[in-house]
Amino acid sequence: MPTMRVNQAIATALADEMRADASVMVFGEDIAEAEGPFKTSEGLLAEFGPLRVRDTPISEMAFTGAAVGAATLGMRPVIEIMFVEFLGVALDELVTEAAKFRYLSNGALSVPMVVRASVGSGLGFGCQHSQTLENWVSATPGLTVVTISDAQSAYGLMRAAIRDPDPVIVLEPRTLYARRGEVTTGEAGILPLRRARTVRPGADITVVAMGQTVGIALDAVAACDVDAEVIDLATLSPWDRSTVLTSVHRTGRLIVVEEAPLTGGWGAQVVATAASEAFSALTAAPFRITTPDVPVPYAKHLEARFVPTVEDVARQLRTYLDTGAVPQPWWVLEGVSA
Amino acid sequence: MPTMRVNQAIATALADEMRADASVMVFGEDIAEAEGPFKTSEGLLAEFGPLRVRDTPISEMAFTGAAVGAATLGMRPVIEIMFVEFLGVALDELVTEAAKFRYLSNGALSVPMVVRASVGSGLGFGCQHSQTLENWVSATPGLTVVTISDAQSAYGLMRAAIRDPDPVIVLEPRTLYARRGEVTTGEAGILPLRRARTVRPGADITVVAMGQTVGIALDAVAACDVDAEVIDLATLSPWDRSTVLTSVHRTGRLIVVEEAPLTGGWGAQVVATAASEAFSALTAAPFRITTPDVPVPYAKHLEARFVPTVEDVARQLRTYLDTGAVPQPWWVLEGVSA
Amino acid sequence: MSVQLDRRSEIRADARAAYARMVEIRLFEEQVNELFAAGLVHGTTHLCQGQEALDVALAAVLRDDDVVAATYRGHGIALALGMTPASVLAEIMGRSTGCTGGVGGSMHLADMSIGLLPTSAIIGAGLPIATGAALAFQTRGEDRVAVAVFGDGASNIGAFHESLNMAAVWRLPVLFLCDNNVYGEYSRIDRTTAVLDLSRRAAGYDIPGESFDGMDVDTARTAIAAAVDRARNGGGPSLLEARTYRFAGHSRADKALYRPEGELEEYRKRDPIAVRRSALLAQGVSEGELAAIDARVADDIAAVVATVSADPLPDLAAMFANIWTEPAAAAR
Amino acid sequence: MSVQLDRRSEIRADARAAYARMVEIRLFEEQVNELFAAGLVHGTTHLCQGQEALDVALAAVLRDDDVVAATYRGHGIALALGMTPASVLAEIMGRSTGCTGGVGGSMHLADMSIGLLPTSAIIGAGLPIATGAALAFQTRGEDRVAVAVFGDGASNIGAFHESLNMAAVWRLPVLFLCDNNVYGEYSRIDRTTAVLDLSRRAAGYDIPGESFDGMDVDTARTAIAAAVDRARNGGGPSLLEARTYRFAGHSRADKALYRPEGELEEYRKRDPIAVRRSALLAQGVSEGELAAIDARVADDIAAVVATVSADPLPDLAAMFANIWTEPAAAAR
Ligand SMILES: Cc1ncc(C[n+]2csc(CCOP(=O)(O)OP(=O)(O)O)c2C)c(N)n1
Ligand SMILES: Cc1ncc(C[n+]2csc(CCOP(=O)(O)OP(=O)(O)O)c2C)c(N)n1
Ligand SMILES: [Mg+2]
Ligand SMILES: [Mg+2]
Repeated sequence: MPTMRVNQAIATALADEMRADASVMVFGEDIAEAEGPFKTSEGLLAEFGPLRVRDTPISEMAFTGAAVGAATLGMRPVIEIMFVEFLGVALDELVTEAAKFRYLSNGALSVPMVVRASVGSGLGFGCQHSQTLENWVSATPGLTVVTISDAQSAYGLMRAAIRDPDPVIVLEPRTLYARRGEVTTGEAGILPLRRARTVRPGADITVVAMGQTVGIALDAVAACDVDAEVIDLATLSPWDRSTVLTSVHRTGRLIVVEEAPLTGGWGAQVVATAASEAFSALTAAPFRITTPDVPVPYAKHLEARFVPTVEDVARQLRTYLDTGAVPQPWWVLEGVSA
Repeated sequence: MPTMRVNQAIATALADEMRADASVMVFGEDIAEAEGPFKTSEGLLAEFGPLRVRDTPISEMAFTGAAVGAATLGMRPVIEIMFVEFLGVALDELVTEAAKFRYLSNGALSVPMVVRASVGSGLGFGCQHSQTLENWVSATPGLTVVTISDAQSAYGLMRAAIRDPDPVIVLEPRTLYARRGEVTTGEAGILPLRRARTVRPGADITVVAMGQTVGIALDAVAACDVDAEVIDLATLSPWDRSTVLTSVHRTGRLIVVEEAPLTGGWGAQVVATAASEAFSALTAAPFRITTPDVPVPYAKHLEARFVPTVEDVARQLRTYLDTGAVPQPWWVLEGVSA
Repeated sequence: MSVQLDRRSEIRADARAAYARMVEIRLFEEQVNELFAAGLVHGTTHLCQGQEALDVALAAVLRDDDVVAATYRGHGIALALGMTPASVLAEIMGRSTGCTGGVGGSMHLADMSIGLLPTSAIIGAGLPIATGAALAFQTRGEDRVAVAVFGDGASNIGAFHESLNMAAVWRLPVLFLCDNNVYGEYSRIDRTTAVLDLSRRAAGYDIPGESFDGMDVDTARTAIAAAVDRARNGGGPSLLEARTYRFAGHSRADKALYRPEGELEEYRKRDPIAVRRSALLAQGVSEGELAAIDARVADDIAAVVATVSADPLPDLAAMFANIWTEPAAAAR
Repeated sequence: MSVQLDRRSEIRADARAAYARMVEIRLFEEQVNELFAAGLVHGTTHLCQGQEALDVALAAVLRDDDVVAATYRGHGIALALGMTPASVLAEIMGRSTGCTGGVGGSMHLADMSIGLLPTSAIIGAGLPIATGAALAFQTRGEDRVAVAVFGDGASNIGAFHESLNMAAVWRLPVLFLCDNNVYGEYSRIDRTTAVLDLSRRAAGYDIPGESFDGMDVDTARTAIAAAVDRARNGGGPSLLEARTYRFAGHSRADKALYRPEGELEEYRKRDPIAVRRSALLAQGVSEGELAAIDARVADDIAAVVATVSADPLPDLAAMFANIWTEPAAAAR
């Protein structure tokens, strides 16, 4: 099994699908000649040429909409939104157009487009280039929202996303691009959309994470020496309720670890669903470990505290297992904020 | 106490604030000469003139951003996004600019702008003009998200929003515009932001609703003859955890009634927070009554089932109180969808 | 060939059929207006009386495999492209026989068999989508053309600018066809738009731009044909501005009281149907023949109303269908 | 008067001071580059060598109460407007003494005491914001002017189009100042933009447009002054295109290998600092005097690096501050 960086896994997935299917094309800002600001399209222009691999103007609305049109007319476009924030000028085409075209054509149309967007904090890009913003897209029937968490999921979910007949947005935590991992390529490496991945089986507690926080959760679990089941949600919408609920029914305890704000973050629906549908199985209060309700700060030592750290997740895990009580977030504990 | 329609309450609130404060101005598409597609700015152009009351081109990005600039330079602009979907071409200016300016100026800048946007289903406008989309804005530290539920809250929250030193978005359920209610005007009629309103006190169960569903919840409670406490969340972000949690601690039971999809809807964080922070007080599983995960359908009899109906909320309330079990959503019960 | 494409062929070849289609659109819109006024339909609708010539001209020029992205003001273009009045009306009336099965409504018509992409109710949304359709054609080496039809008001939104620039840079086979009906909702174009000759904006993208009388079907056809041919032959995008007028209000409830006195009457003198009628009479078509067409179309529309009113409503399952394709739906 | 506004006054009145400021910007950027290269700063930065003349010209023209919305490539404009090198560097280094207290970083500089709105890292975002500032001025009857500074690449985004049109329709006192440095990230303008004379786009809004040499501070000053005066006197918006060149890569890590051979060297011949130096020499300023300025500025920058490196880091509470104003914060 080759090891590769996450950005290579993405480029490899794109190349493999482009080889397999002539209708796959990619476009976005500086993704062709420069091979992507994060090198996620390395080699594509050279192999597939300028018709299928295109640099766009700085025009997110135009090229997101162009993906809708091209997909409707039989292509499988994969576009890159360099930082997910830039969807703020183009969201309409994805949420209000692409996701509705099947509905608005009595099932006659498919829009097999993929939007790839880098997300998240950790690289010092400041508050306009470090959000995750899955909330912008995740309440959209018809749109599948995926987040990758390692090289294998990058490869496997990307290929699945391209093959999916409906629009998919793949969120790529930027801090992962440089991370290496073993990757099974080819058909065997393709992972199913809309299925959570149990990345560590366990019996005592269910820990749900996504994106960057999957690795953090795994490390925290390792640090605590607890028999936790760690689930990578992988697809946020529509999410795999049954894998999570089955696990919670077994463990009776649930923590969600999020790179998303306490207010409005994605983990709430996981906790809420467990509370509704596994209420009697719960032996303690389920809870969320989130980012604080703040813009992502720039200064390195501040940004380092933004996403739940391994230490902090481990602390909360331990408190929870020891006392059964929901621990305080660090900013309350350390008295830096109400 | 005068009675007025919700759209009149809004226009009255705008006029009262414009009289009180010369820095308040309003702009948007067809809000001046035509007095607003929903007549929410009736009389403003006549009284305040074309400098302070302006029709814009169809340019949501430009005029939303213009509100950011004008607010930063000392005005209090109130802009109208005719249908909340149109934020899909302008979201950046609100979420990624306005909400960050205080942070990015070391506290030196305020952006006292208000975005008013009509939301929701019920008038046959189809799937691109009937969403609520609070998820687009509700995970944004620095931005206050408000939803009105009747004429008084329209008046009182609108005035408070205009006075607030930070950006506020006020979501206005479109079906309410024509609804009449008694309104206390003047200072006494102003309602606090970031506070839930207990619209019906009760002891047996807490029902949280927002916007259109407040009235539905009240009617369902009346139909069931149950001593429910009905809370209008009013501000979704940052929301009033303490009012809700205090109530849940007292009643031990919680239902959220939402005009928002099961997947990604706002009620999840209310249920999740109760599950985390009032776990031991809960005597039964808390749950959500939501819209199904579908685009808003056009045909009248279909759209009529989109938002939870009074009958359906009453059914679920009764089942829940009788059995303690979480009832099925109607689409499962009636076998029309998994 | 389908009924729809037959309907399309007719108007290409036969001037009488093109006239009949314009009359069909006019009477259809008047009928829809009545149904709304009578409270028989809920929601809203946007009528296109005054703009029939442009819709018919465009449909007559396009090849069967070309595509169009249009707007909520889309009954005319749908009928012109060949959709049956029954299919459009059924959609407006929320019947399962409507072109989207009744879940879309008046603003959302679609039928890819005639190249009509789902019409959008978001201003400007169709321009990037047509650009993308053209991108698909170019990438696959097909000589098909995509057209975005949009209003004067839409020429002020960002998507307009981005689409024209990107299409120009990539030399895509797309026509940007602006139907300048003088108003965007309740605002006259001069109150919202810095230039009145909208085709002047073409210069910002170094593409051909032309304004023409969109109320004369022949003029419109000539202008559109030139731009479509250019696109089809690798000449890249064009911006056309068709000068029309919106005889009706913006939408259902709008009485259009904001129009300057006499303006409507002035434009009515250029009523595209009257203009067309005169031209045909001048070409020797008899008054009787035209009257017969008018009467036949009127009968047809009346019959359609009767049929569609009896069409079935979609069942509840319809609102849950066609959101995800089956595998995804099953996985949920 | 504040230190910052004093710094602004200097460059208005005194050609040597303007030269010194250009040198300051140049050396500052080189210093920042080194700090990043040495791994002493995290995140990213966007340098402006080659564009100094434009920044200084703009600052020299503006009145103290005018405002500017600029971009992530903002060190030069901030320094030109009068922000101290210490304040900018401290922000870049994430110190509590930075202009936003260290929570913003290189892309986010702000100081309303010199009229600098928070610079935005979203392409195009500043144009509507400057338009809105101008709207505030017009509504209150103030004769202040707002300026949006943005790049050539930004001229392709929707916000550009919408802002110019709306500003034109309302005749707002705003200047749209495009700093065409030939590249948008790694793409040369001709690969992404349908017209190369960006000021041609002014015609689409019926406003004045002009392109000029942005590497000569006098030329730039004259062009900007005319547009600012026009705006101030009720003449409405203008679109100016300053022709500059980005000597550095797009951002921190970029080596700019995509540039055609010889291009950089060609532009280096027009290096704004060299141009300015020659002009001053020709005006009789001595070589020694200029060398003294260069040396003094270099010393100052070195001193600033030393000081700022010892400045305190923000404490954890800083990331929780300045999100909501106090009453709201308390209510939470
Ligand atoms: C992004 C967006 N903004 C605003 C609207 C509301 N709206 C619907 S139609 C319309 C007027 C459009 O005018 P024009 O483009 O001239 O088309 P016409 O209606 O005249 O055909 C407006 C503003 C919308 N649908 N989408
Ligand atoms: C909406 C948006 N799209 C893309 C980007 C990524 N991006 C950052 S800088 C840049 C190039 C901008 O070029 P130009 O406007 O010429 O400014 P310059 O960097 O040359 O000063 C791009 C594409 C962004 N920040 N915002
Ligand atoms: Mg119009
Ligand atoms: Mg540039």
